[in-house]
Amino acid sequence: MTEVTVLYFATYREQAGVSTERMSVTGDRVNLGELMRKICLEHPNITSESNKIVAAVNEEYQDHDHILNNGDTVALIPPVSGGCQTY
Amino acid sequence: MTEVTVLYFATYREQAGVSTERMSVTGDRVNLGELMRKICLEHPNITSESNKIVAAVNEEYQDHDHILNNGDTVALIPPVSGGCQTY
Amino acid sequence: MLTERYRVRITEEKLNPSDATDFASSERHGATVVFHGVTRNHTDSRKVILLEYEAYIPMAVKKLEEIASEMCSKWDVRVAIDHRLGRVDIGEESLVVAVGSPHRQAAFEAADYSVDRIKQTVPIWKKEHFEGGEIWIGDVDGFRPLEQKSN
Amino acid sequence: MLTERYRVRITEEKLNPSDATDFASSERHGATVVFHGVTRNHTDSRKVILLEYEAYIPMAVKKLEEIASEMCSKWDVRVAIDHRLGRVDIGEESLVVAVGSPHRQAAFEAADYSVDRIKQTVPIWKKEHFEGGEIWIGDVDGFRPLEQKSN
Repeated sequence: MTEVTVLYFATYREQAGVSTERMSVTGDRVNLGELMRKICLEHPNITSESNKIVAAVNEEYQDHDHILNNGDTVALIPPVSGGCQTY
Repeated sequence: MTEVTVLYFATYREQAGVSTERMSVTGDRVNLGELMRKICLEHPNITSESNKIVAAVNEEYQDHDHILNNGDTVALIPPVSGGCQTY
Repeated sequence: MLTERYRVRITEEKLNPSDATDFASSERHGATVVFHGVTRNHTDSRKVILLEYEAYIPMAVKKLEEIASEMCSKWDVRVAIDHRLGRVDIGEESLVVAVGSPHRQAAFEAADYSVDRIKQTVPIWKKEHFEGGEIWIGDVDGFRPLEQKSN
Repeated sequence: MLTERYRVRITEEKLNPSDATDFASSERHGATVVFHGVTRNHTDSRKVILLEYEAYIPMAVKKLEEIASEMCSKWDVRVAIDHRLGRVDIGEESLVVAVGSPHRQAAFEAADYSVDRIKQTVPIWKKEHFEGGEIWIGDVDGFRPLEQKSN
Protein backbone atom coordinates (compact mmCIF):
# COMPACT_ATOMS: atom_id res chain seq x y z
CA MET A 1 0.00 0.00 0.00
CA THR A 2 1.53 3.29 -1.17
CA GLU A 3 -0.11 6.59 -0.23
CA VAL A 4 0.80 9.81 -2.03
CA THR A 5 -0.44 13.39 -2.43
CA VAL A 6 -1.48 14.25 -5.97
CA LEU A 7 -1.41 17.81 -7.33
CA TYR A 8 -3.32 18.90 -10.44
CA PHE A 9 -2.53 22.04 -12.42
CA ALA A 10 -4.05 24.01 -15.29
CA THR A 11 -5.93 21.72 -17.69
CA TYR A 12 -5.60 18.70 -15.41
CA ARG A 13 -6.93 20.67 -12.44
CA GLU A 14 -10.00 21.74 -14.39
CA GLN A 15 -10.58 18.27 -15.82
CA ALA A 16 -10.15 16.50 -12.47
CA GLY A 17 -12.22 19.14 -10.69
CA VAL A 18 -9.75 19.10 -7.81
CA SER A 19 -6.36 20.67 -7.20
CA THR A 20 -5.00 18.29 -4.60
CA GLU A 21 -5.98 14.93 -3.12
CA ARG A 22 -4.58 11.92 -1.24
CA MET A 23 -4.47 8.70 -3.21
CA SER A 24 -3.55 5.12 -2.28
CA VAL A 25 -2.39 2.36 -4.61
CA THR A 26 -2.29 -1.22 -3.44
CA GLY A 27 1.07 -2.89 -3.69
CA ASP A 28 4.63 -2.55 -2.54
CA ARG A 29 6.62 -1.30 -5.51
CA VAL A 30 4.05 0.90 -7.20
CA ASN A 31 5.43 2.93 -10.09
CA LEU A 32 4.35 6.29 -11.46
CA GLY A 33 2.66 4.72 -14.49
CA GLU A 34 0.34 2.63 -12.30
CA LEU A 35 -0.65 5.72 -10.34
CA MET A 36 -1.43 7.56 -13.59
CA ARG A 37 -3.67 4.72 -14.74
CA LYS A 38 -5.55 4.85 -11.44
CA ILE A 39 -5.91 8.63 -11.66
CA CYS A 40 -7.35 8.39 -15.18
CA LEU A 41 -9.85 5.75 -14.06
CA GLU A 42 -10.99 7.90 -11.14
CA HIS A 43 -11.10 11.10 -13.20
CA PRO A 44 -12.58 10.08 -16.55
CA ASN A 45 -12.72 13.74 -17.63
CA ILE A 46 -8.94 13.76 -17.97
CA THR A 47 -8.60 13.53 -21.72
CA SER A 48 -4.92 12.56 -21.91
CA GLU A 49 -4.01 8.91 -22.17
CA SER A 50 -2.47 7.88 -18.87
CA ASN A 51 0.80 6.80 -20.45
CA LYS A 52 1.24 10.26 -22.03
CA ILE A 53 0.91 12.23 -18.80
CA VAL A 54 4.10 13.90 -17.61
CA ALA A 55 4.47 13.90 -13.85
CA ALA A 56 6.88 15.13 -11.22
CA VAL A 57 7.64 13.36 -7.97
CA ASN A 58 8.74 15.62 -5.13
CA GLU A 59 9.31 18.47 -7.62
CA GLU A 60 11.41 16.49 -10.07
CA TYR A 61 10.27 15.09 -13.42
CA GLN A 62 10.30 11.29 -13.46
CA ASP A 63 9.74 8.50 -15.96
CA HIS A 64 6.69 6.27 -15.53
CA ASP A 65 8.82 3.39 -14.26
CA HIS A 66 9.90 5.48 -11.27
CA ILE A 67 8.96 3.69 -8.01
CA LEU A 68 6.85 5.70 -5.58
CA ASN A 69 7.38 5.94 -1.85
CA ASN A 70 4.85 6.51 0.87
CA GLY A 71 4.36 10.23 1.37
CA ASP A 72 5.60 11.32 -2.07
CA THR A 73 4.06 14.39 -3.70
CA VAL A 74 3.13 13.65 -7.29
CA ALA A 75 2.20 16.51 -9.64
CA LEU A 76 0.57 16.10 -13.05
CA ILE A 77 2.32 18.57 -15.35
CA PRO A 78 0.60 19.68 -18.55
CA PRO A 79 2.86 20.97 -21.33
CA VAL A 80 4.27 24.21 -19.92
CA SER A 81 3.83 27.67 -21.39
CA GLY A 82 5.56 30.19 -19.19
CA GLY A 83 7.70 32.98 -20.50
CA CYS A 84 5.99 34.79 -23.30
CA GLN A 85 3.45 34.27 -26.04
CA THR A 86 5.95 34.12 -28.84
CA TYR A 87 8.38 31.59 -30.15
CA MET B 1 39.30 77.70 -56.18
CA THR B 2 37.19 75.52 -53.85
CA GLU B 3 36.47 76.68 -50.34
CA VAL B 4 35.16 74.26 -47.72
CA THR B 5 34.60 74.02 -43.98
CA VAL B 6 36.64 71.29 -42.32
CA LEU B 7 35.58 69.60 -39.06
CA TYR B 8 37.95 67.61 -36.84
CA PHE B 9 36.81 65.09 -34.24
CA ALA B 10 38.40 63.03 -31.48
CA THR B 11 42.01 62.09 -32.34
CA TYR B 12 42.10 64.35 -35.40
CA ARG B 13 40.79 67.30 -33.40
CA GLU B 14 43.51 66.87 -30.80
CA GLN B 15 46.24 66.33 -33.41
CA ALA B 16 45.15 69.30 -35.54
CA GLY B 17 44.68 71.49 -32.46
CA VAL B 18 41.49 72.88 -34.00
CA SER B 19 37.91 71.63 -34.26
CA THR B 20 36.78 73.61 -37.30
CA GLU B 21 38.39 75.78 -39.96
CA ARG B 22 37.84 77.15 -43.46
CA MET B 23 40.17 75.82 -46.11
CA SER B 24 40.68 76.64 -49.79
CA VAL B 25 42.18 74.43 -52.44
CA THR B 26 43.22 75.90 -55.78
CA GLY B 27 41.58 74.33 -58.79
CA ASP B 28 38.22 73.62 -60.28
CA ARG B 29 37.51 69.97 -59.75
CA VAL B 30 39.22 69.36 -56.44
CA ASN B 31 38.61 65.95 -54.98
CA LEU B 32 38.49 64.81 -51.37
CA GLY B 33 41.92 63.13 -51.62
CA GLU B 34 43.59 66.40 -52.61
CA LEU B 35 41.99 68.17 -49.65
CA MET B 36 43.24 65.44 -47.31
CA ARG B 37 46.79 65.85 -48.63
CA LYS B 38 46.59 69.60 -48.03
CA ILE B 39 45.22 69.08 -44.52
CA CYS B 40 48.05 66.69 -43.65
CA LEU B 41 50.64 69.19 -44.93
CA GLU B 42 49.15 72.00 -42.86
CA HIS B 43 48.71 69.82 -39.76
CA PRO B 44 51.85 67.70 -39.58
CA ASN B 45 50.79 66.35 -36.17
CA ILE B 46 48.08 64.29 -37.85
CA THR B 47 49.67 60.87 -37.79
CA SER B 48 47.45 59.12 -40.33
CA GLU B 49 48.59 58.96 -43.94
CA SER B 50 46.34 61.28 -45.93
CA ASN B 51 45.14 58.49 -48.21
CA LYS B 52 43.94 56.48 -45.21
CA ILE B 53 41.77 59.20 -43.69
CA VAL B 54 38.03 58.55 -43.88
CA ALA B 55 35.99 61.67 -44.48
CA ALA B 56 32.37 62.69 -44.83
CA VAL B 57 31.11 65.44 -47.11
CA ASN B 58 27.90 67.09 -45.98
CA GLU B 59 27.32 64.29 -43.45
CA GLU B 60 27.78 61.42 -45.89
CA TYR B 61 30.86 59.21 -46.18
CA GLN B 62 32.62 59.65 -49.53
CA ASP B 63 35.52 58.08 -51.44
CA HIS B 64 38.65 60.17 -52.01
CA ASP B 65 37.80 60.67 -55.67
CA HIS B 66 34.62 62.51 -54.68
CA ILE B 67 34.63 66.04 -56.20
CA LEU B 68 34.16 68.87 -53.72
CA ASN B 69 31.90 71.87 -54.20
CA ASN B 70 32.27 75.35 -52.83
CA GLY B 71 30.67 75.53 -49.40
CA ASP B 72 30.84 71.79 -48.62
CA THR B 73 31.34 70.69 -45.05
CA VAL B 74 34.06 68.06 -44.83
CA ALA B 75 34.54 66.06 -41.63
CA LEU B 76 37.54 63.88 -40.82
CA ILE B 77 36.16 60.74 -39.21
CA PRO B 78 38.44 58.58 -37.05
CA PRO B 79 37.42 54.94 -36.64
CA VAL B 80 34.22 55.09 -34.64
CA SER B 81 33.64 53.55 -31.23
CA GLY B 82 30.15 54.35 -30.08
CA GLY B 83 27.87 51.83 -28.46
CA CYS B 84 29.63 49.92 -25.77
CA GLN B 85 33.07 48.76 -24.73
CA THR B 86 32.55 45.19 -25.70
CA TYR B 87 32.48 43.21 -28.88
CA MET C 1 29.50 32.99 -4.30
CA LEU C 2 27.64 31.08 -7.02
CA THR C 3 24.25 31.69 -5.45
CA GLU C 4 24.82 35.44 -5.55
CA ARG C 5 25.17 35.45 -9.31
CA TYR C 6 21.49 34.86 -9.91
CA ARG C 7 18.13 35.37 -8.33
CA VAL C 8 14.70 34.20 -9.44
CA ARG C 9 11.27 35.44 -8.37
CA ILE C 10 7.72 34.32 -8.94
CA THR C 11 5.19 36.94 -7.95
CA GLU C 12 1.65 38.19 -8.47
CA GLU C 13 2.90 41.78 -8.45
CA LYS C 14 3.68 43.82 -11.56
CA LEU C 15 7.25 43.13 -12.61
CA ASN C 16 9.94 45.74 -12.18
CA PRO C 17 12.48 45.47 -15.03
CA SER C 18 14.84 48.08 -13.63
CA ASP C 19 15.15 46.15 -10.39
CA ALA C 20 16.10 43.02 -12.35
CA THR C 21 18.52 45.08 -14.45
CA ASP C 22 20.16 46.44 -11.29
CA PHE C 23 20.60 42.94 -9.90
CA ALA C 24 22.27 41.75 -13.13
CA SER C 25 24.72 44.64 -13.31
CA SER C 26 28.25 44.86 -12.02
CA GLU C 27 31.20 47.19 -12.43
CA ARG C 28 32.88 44.44 -14.45
CA HIS C 29 30.06 44.44 -17.02
CA GLY C 30 29.93 46.23 -20.33
CA ALA C 31 26.51 44.99 -21.37
CA THR C 32 23.12 44.10 -19.97
CA VAL C 33 20.43 42.49 -22.10
CA VAL C 34 16.90 42.59 -20.71
CA PHE C 35 14.15 40.45 -22.19
CA HIS C 36 10.52 41.45 -21.55
CA GLY C 37 7.82 38.89 -22.35
CA VAL C 38 4.61 40.88 -22.71
CA THR C 39 0.94 40.02 -23.19
CA ARG C 40 0.10 40.67 -26.82
CA ASN C 41 -3.35 41.59 -28.12
CA HIS C 42 -3.52 38.65 -30.51
CA THR C 43 -2.50 35.04 -31.07
CA ASP C 44 -2.61 34.35 -34.77
CA SER C 45 -6.02 35.79 -35.59
CA ARG C 46 -7.56 35.48 -32.09
CA LYS C 47 -8.12 38.74 -30.25
CA VAL C 48 -6.60 38.27 -26.80
CA ILE C 49 -8.18 39.98 -23.78
CA LEU C 50 -5.73 38.93 -21.08
CA LEU C 51 -3.53 36.04 -19.98
CA GLU C 52 -3.75 34.26 -16.68
CA TYR C 53 -0.67 32.47 -15.34
CA GLU C 54 -0.61 29.58 -12.88
CA ALA C 55 2.44 27.77 -11.50
CA TYR C 56 3.51 24.86 -9.39
CA ILE C 57 5.36 27.44 -7.40
CA PRO C 58 8.07 25.55 -5.46
CA MET C 59 8.98 23.42 -8.47
CA ALA C 60 8.88 26.44 -10.81
CA VAL C 61 11.29 28.29 -8.51
CA LYS C 62 13.57 25.25 -8.45
CA LYS C 63 13.52 24.92 -12.25
CA LEU C 64 14.14 28.64 -12.77
CA GLU C 65 17.08 28.40 -10.38
CA GLU C 66 18.44 25.46 -12.36
CA ILE C 67 18.21 27.50 -15.57
CA ALA C 68 19.86 30.55 -13.99
CA SER C 69 22.61 28.38 -12.52
CA GLU C 70 23.13 26.71 -15.89
CA MET C 71 23.45 30.17 -17.54
CA CYS C 72 26.07 31.18 -14.98
CA SER C 73 28.08 28.05 -15.64
CA LYS C 74 27.95 28.41 -19.45
CA TRP C 75 28.63 32.16 -19.61
CA ASP C 76 30.28 34.85 -17.48
CA VAL C 77 26.96 36.45 -16.50
CA ARG C 78 24.76 37.61 -13.66
CA VAL C 79 21.08 36.74 -14.05
CA ALA C 80 17.73 37.90 -12.67
CA ILE C 81 14.58 36.05 -13.73
CA ASP C 82 11.16 37.33 -12.66
CA HIS C 83 7.93 35.59 -13.64
CA ARG C 84 4.50 36.95 -12.87
CA LEU C 85 1.42 34.88 -11.97
CA GLY C 86 -2.27 35.63 -12.11
CA ARG C 87 -3.89 38.02 -14.54
CA VAL C 88 -1.52 39.84 -16.92
CA ASP C 89 -3.16 42.48 -19.09
CA ILE C 90 -2.19 43.47 -22.64
CA GLY C 91 1.13 45.32 -22.64
CA GLU C 92 2.13 44.07 -19.19
CA GLU C 93 5.14 41.86 -18.56
CA SER C 94 4.78 38.20 -17.60
CA LEU C 95 8.51 37.55 -17.77
CA VAL C 96 11.61 39.67 -17.29
CA VAL C 97 15.07 38.17 -17.73
CA ALA C 98 18.03 40.50 -17.14
CA VAL C 99 21.50 39.26 -18.05
CA GLY C 100 24.65 41.27 -17.40
CA SER C 101 28.09 40.34 -18.69
CA PRO C 102 31.49 41.80 -19.43
CA HIS C 103 30.75 40.96 -23.08
CA ARG C 104 27.61 41.65 -25.00
CA GLN C 105 27.55 38.43 -27.02
CA ALA C 106 27.39 36.36 -23.84
CA ALA C 107 24.55 38.54 -22.56
CA PHE C 108 22.55 38.14 -25.78
CA GLU C 109 23.14 34.40 -26.03
CA ALA C 110 22.32 33.69 -22.41
CA ALA C 111 19.13 35.79 -22.48
CA ASP C 112 17.89 34.09 -25.65
CA TYR C 113 18.76 30.68 -24.23
CA SER C 114 16.90 31.33 -20.97
CA VAL C 115 13.60 31.98 -22.74
CA ASP C 116 13.92 28.71 -24.66
CA ARG C 117 14.70 26.78 -21.50
CA ILE C 118 11.84 28.33 -19.54
CA LYS C 119 9.45 27.00 -22.17
CA GLN C 120 10.96 23.53 -21.90
CA THR C 121 10.92 22.73 -18.22
CA VAL C 122 9.36 25.31 -15.90
CA PRO C 123 5.89 24.33 -14.61
CA ILE C 124 4.08 27.56 -15.40
CA TRP C 125 0.95 27.61 -17.53
CA LYS C 126 -1.14 30.29 -19.08
CA LYS C 127 -4.77 30.47 -19.92
CA GLU C 128 -5.54 32.76 -22.78
CA HIS C 129 -8.80 34.66 -22.45
CA PHE C 130 -9.81 35.69 -25.95
CA GLU C 131 -12.94 37.12 -27.50
CA GLY C 132 -15.34 34.21 -27.43
CA GLY C 133 -13.61 31.88 -25.01
CA GLU C 134 -10.59 30.77 -23.07
CA ILE C 135 -7.99 28.12 -23.57
CA TRP C 136 -5.02 26.66 -21.71
CA ILE C 137 -1.94 27.10 -23.87
CA GLY C 138 0.62 24.33 -23.82
CA ASP C 139 3.53 23.81 -26.12
CA VAL C 140 3.51 20.05 -26.54
CA ASP C 141 6.47 20.11 -28.93
CA GLY C 142 8.58 22.46 -26.85
CA PHE C 143 7.94 20.70 -23.56
CA ARG C 144 11.08 18.73 -22.68
CA PRO C 145 10.73 17.87 -19.02
CA LEU C 146 13.15 14.98 -18.79
CA GLU C 147 16.00 16.37 -20.83
CA GLN C 148 17.76 17.80 -17.83
CA LYS C 149 16.82 15.30 -15.12
CA SER C 150 20.41 14.57 -14.19
CA ASN C 151 20.85 18.08 -12.75
CA MET D 1 3.89 55.87 -40.50
CA LEU D 2 7.45 54.62 -41.01
CA THR D 3 8.96 57.51 -39.09
CA GLU D 4 6.84 56.65 -36.05
CA ARG D 5 8.31 53.19 -35.77
CA TYR D 6 11.67 54.44 -34.52
CA ARG D 7 13.21 57.30 -32.65
CA VAL D 8 16.85 58.10 -31.96
CA ARG D 9 18.36 60.45 -29.39
CA ILE D 10 21.81 61.76 -28.65
CA THR D 11 22.05 63.45 -25.28
CA GLU D 12 24.38 64.49 -22.49
CA GLU D 13 21.77 63.45 -19.91
CA LYS D 14 21.70 60.10 -18.14
CA LEU D 15 19.81 57.60 -20.28
CA ASN D 16 16.36 56.38 -19.30
CA PRO D 17 15.92 52.74 -20.40
CA SER D 18 12.27 52.53 -19.39
CA ASP D 19 11.43 55.49 -21.60
CA ALA D 20 13.08 53.72 -24.56
CA THR D 21 11.28 50.49 -23.64
CA ASP D 22 7.94 52.32 -23.60
CA PHE D 23 8.58 53.79 -27.03
CA ALA D 24 9.38 50.36 -28.47
CA SER D 25 6.30 48.69 -27.07
CA SER D 26 2.93 48.14 -28.68
CA GLU D 27 -0.17 46.11 -27.98
CA ARG D 28 0.80 43.92 -30.94
CA HIS D 29 4.11 42.99 -29.31
CA GLY D 30 4.91 39.90 -27.28
CA ALA D 31 8.56 40.73 -26.67
CA THR D 32 10.87 43.64 -26.01
CA VAL D 33 14.64 43.25 -25.91
CA VAL D 34 16.59 46.08 -24.33
CA PHE D 35 20.34 46.35 -24.74
CA HIS D 36 22.31 48.46 -22.27
CA GLY D 37 25.91 49.36 -23.14
CA VAL D 38 27.57 50.26 -19.86
CA THR D 39 30.95 51.68 -18.84
CA ARG D 40 32.98 48.82 -17.47
CA ASN D 41 35.76 49.14 -14.90
CA HIS D 42 38.38 47.53 -17.11
CA THR D 43 39.56 47.05 -20.68
CA ASP D 44 41.71 43.95 -20.82
CA SER D 45 43.98 44.63 -17.86
CA ARG D 46 43.64 48.44 -17.83
CA LYS D 47 41.69 49.88 -14.92
CA VAL D 48 39.15 52.26 -16.44
CA ILE D 49 38.13 55.43 -14.56
CA LEU D 50 35.49 56.79 -16.94
CA LEU D 51 34.66 57.10 -20.62
CA GLU D 52 34.11 60.32 -22.48
CA TYR D 53 31.98 60.29 -25.63
CA GLU D 54 32.11 62.80 -28.48
CA ALA D 55 30.00 62.84 -31.64
CA TYR D 56 29.59 64.58 -34.95
CA ILE D 57 26.04 65.11 -33.77
CA PRO D 58 23.97 65.81 -36.91
CA MET D 59 25.68 63.04 -38.87
CA ALA D 60 25.46 60.63 -35.91
CA VAL D 61 21.71 61.27 -35.66
CA LYS D 62 21.38 60.68 -39.40
CA LYS D 63 23.34 57.41 -39.24
CA LEU D 64 21.41 56.17 -36.20
CA GLU D 65 18.18 56.92 -38.05
CA GLU D 66 19.44 54.95 -41.04
CA ILE D 67 20.17 51.97 -38.77
CA ALA D 68 16.78 52.19 -37.04
CA SER D 69 15.03 52.48 -40.39
CA GLU D 70 16.99 49.52 -41.73
CA MET D 71 15.94 47.47 -38.66
CA CYS D 72 12.29 48.37 -39.28
CA SER D 73 12.52 47.26 -42.89
CA LYS D 74 14.25 43.95 -42.08
CA TRP D 75 12.07 42.99 -39.09
CA ASP D 76 8.60 43.74 -37.74
CA VAL D 77 9.90 45.93 -34.91
CA ARG D 78 9.68 49.28 -33.19
CA VAL D 79 13.03 50.76 -32.19
CA ALA D 80 14.38 53.37 -29.77
CA ILE D 81 18.09 54.13 -29.78
CA ASP D 82 19.58 56.50 -27.20
CA HIS D 83 23.27 57.38 -27.10
CA ARG D 84 24.86 59.44 -24.39
CA LEU D 85 27.72 61.94 -24.88
CA GLY D 86 30.22 63.45 -22.48
CA ARG D 87 31.46 61.76 -19.35
CA VAL D 88 29.96 58.35 -18.59
CA ASP D 89 30.99 56.87 -15.25
CA ILE D 90 31.46 53.16 -14.42
CA GLY D 91 28.12 51.38 -14.35
CA GLU D 92 26.31 54.09 -16.31
CA GLU D 93 24.77 53.53 -19.72
CA SER D 94 26.28 55.00 -22.87
CA LEU D 95 23.86 53.22 -25.18
CA VAL D 96 20.33 51.93 -24.81
CA VAL D 97 18.61 50.12 -27.69
CA ALA D 98 15.02 48.96 -27.10
CA VAL D 99 13.43 46.71 -29.72
CA GLY D 100 9.82 45.56 -29.51
CA SER D 101 8.28 42.97 -31.79
CA PRO D 102 5.39 40.55 -32.03
CA HIS D 103 8.04 37.80 -32.00
CA ARG D 104 10.98 37.47 -29.68
CA GLN D 105 13.46 36.16 -32.23
CA ALA D 106 13.05 39.30 -34.34
CA ALA D 107 13.58 41.45 -31.26
CA PHE D 108 16.78 39.60 -30.30
CA GLU D 109 18.18 39.62 -33.82
CA ALA D 110 17.43 43.27 -34.48
CA ALA D 111 18.89 44.40 -31.14
CA ASP D 112 22.09 42.43 -31.67
CA TYR D 113 22.36 43.72 -35.24
CA SER D 114 21.92 47.35 -34.18
CA VAL D 115 24.92 47.24 -31.86
CA ASP D 116 27.11 45.85 -34.65
CA ARG D 117 25.92 48.51 -37.09
CA ILE D 118 26.44 51.35 -34.60
CA LYS D 119 30.08 50.34 -34.35
CA GLN D 120 30.44 50.32 -38.13
CA THR D 121 29.10 53.68 -39.23
CA VAL D 122 28.00 56.09 -36.51
CA PRO D 123 30.46 58.96 -35.91
CA ILE D 124 30.70 58.69 -32.15
CA TRP D 125 34.03 58.27 -30.39
CA LYS D 126 35.10 57.52 -26.90
CA LYS D 127 38.14 58.46 -24.93
CA GLU D 128 39.01 56.01 -22.24
CA HIS D 129 40.42 57.57 -19.09
CA PHE D 130 42.33 54.85 -17.31
CA GLU D 131 44.75 54.76 -14.40
CA GLY D 132 47.88 56.32 -15.83
CA GLY D 133 46.54 57.95 -18.97
CA GLU D 134 43.87 58.38 -21.58
CA ILE D 135 43.37 57.08 -25.08
CA TRP D 136 40.92 57.50 -27.95
CA ILE D 137 39.43 54.13 -28.75
CA GLY D 138 38.77 53.34 -32.37
CA ASP D 139 37.90 50.03 -33.92
CA VAL D 140 39.86 50.17 -37.17
CA ASP D 141 38.71 46.71 -38.24
CA GLY D 142 35.05 47.22 -37.39
CA PHE D 143 34.80 50.65 -39.03
CA ARG D 144 32.93 50.22 -42.34
CA PRO D 145 31.87 53.70 -43.33
CA LEU D 146 31.27 53.17 -47.02
CA GLU D 147 29.41 49.88 -46.93
CA GLN D 148 26.04 51.50 -46.85
CA LYS D 149 26.62 54.68 -48.87
CA SER D 150 23.76 53.98 -51.22
CA ASN D 151 21.21 54.60 -48.45
